[in-house]
Amino acid sequence: MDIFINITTDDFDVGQEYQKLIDANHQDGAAVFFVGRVRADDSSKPVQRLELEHYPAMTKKALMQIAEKAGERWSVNQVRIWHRVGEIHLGEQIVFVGVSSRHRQSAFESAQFIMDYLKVEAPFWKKEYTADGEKWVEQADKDIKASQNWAVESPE
Amino acid sequence: MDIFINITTDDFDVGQEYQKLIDANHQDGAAVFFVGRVRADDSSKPVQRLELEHYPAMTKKALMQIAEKAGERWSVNQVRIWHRVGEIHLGEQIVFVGVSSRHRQSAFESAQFIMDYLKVEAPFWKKEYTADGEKWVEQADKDIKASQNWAVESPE
Amino acid sequence: MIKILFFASLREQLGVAQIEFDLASPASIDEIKSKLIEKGDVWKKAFSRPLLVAVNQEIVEQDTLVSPSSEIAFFPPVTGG
Amino acid sequence: MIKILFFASLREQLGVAQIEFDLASPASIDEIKSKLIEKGDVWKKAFSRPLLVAVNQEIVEQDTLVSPSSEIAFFPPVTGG
Repeated sequence: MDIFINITTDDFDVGQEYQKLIDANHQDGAAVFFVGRVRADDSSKPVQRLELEHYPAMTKKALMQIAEKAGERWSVNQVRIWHRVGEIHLGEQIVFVGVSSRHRQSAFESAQFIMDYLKVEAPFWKKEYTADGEKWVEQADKDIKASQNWAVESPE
Repeated sequence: MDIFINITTDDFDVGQEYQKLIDANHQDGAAVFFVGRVRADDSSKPVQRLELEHYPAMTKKALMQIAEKAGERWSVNQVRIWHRVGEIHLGEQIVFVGVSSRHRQSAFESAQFIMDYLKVEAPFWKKEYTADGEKWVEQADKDIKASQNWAVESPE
Repeated sequence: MIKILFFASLREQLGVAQIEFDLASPASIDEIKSKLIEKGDVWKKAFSRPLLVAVNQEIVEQDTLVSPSSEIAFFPPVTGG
Repeated sequence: MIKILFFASLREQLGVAQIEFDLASPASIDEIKSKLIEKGDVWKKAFSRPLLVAVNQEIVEQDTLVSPSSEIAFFPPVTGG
């Protein structure tokens, strides 16, 4: 399994990331990608931007372990993870997770698995800025549950 | 929910499809796409190309119904489906399914749901060409099971 | 008059993509199949395996009633994606 | 000497990103926490809420033993992605 991980302030190009995932790769019939972006919430004071902090010495290591766990559970051939840090504005991209695999079920499940664990194990923290000021984002209970669900489900 | 469906002999550009999914769309934090390609199998006579036949009067209608079923079950805002027909060579793209939604679970699940139903309800048929000749592809049992699983699982 | 379409391996087996068919009153898919099978051994063999059927571009069950002027299509399990 | 790092809202609460700390023999995370809490009310309050802890960049349980020369990090539940 090839794993590529990039943590950077730079934005990423989804088309290019996809191309790198499939280039010179004829054994894989399925590619699944996730892109997370800064979204406006429903409030009257929507999020204008985020400030994304991380733990530089740990971040890549944590993501690598998550990708490797996915690789032990599903036959995934390629994983690409790109996570931005620093200042990110409304509508901008935050995270890209792309996987390629022989078959679609393993591609879907491993991509979702990586995102679910990234949400609870990768050392990133978001601070939201609205017209009212700044606020650290709280971890959502459903994110904890999502990762726990993988522990009880049987593997492929 | 916006649904875009294109059935064509033309290839698609994943970067462009993604861009159309997210353009002027600030309420969605999550986008998930699937791309299926012609893959080489393990045999000594790998697939060289496919010929994809479909039922033109029905295809778009069937895909539209699948996308609408996904929209009833999950809060999905945008669905883009692109399926090629005609001659498609090893490594080339066959199908694109992209969805965007507020949250990642609904994006992942609805994209997988659409692919699982496309596999058993959309009127496409693949003929494989290898060095040994041509052969119609048989529907896989696991594809039937994958779509049946959605019937028993509780919705979001 | 109903139009009956055949796709993929079924079309190749029968050597025909489309036929027309006189139908005075509504008939079930099973009745229409029986009439097709009378056309000869090739037809009998082709219809002995599992096939899907669509009426006016919607997949239906075998006991569905079809009214004259419908478009019917028979085809093998689908393999797109 | 162990290095202790603080991130995000915890770092802001404490007003410090990193401290160093003398540790003669291995101690548990809980023991290290107790020592930190002695630094004052701000510290006591900051450590009263659920925090994650990593030793040498791996998330560990609270009863893990930490050897001198480790890098420890305390931080609130993560919110990336």
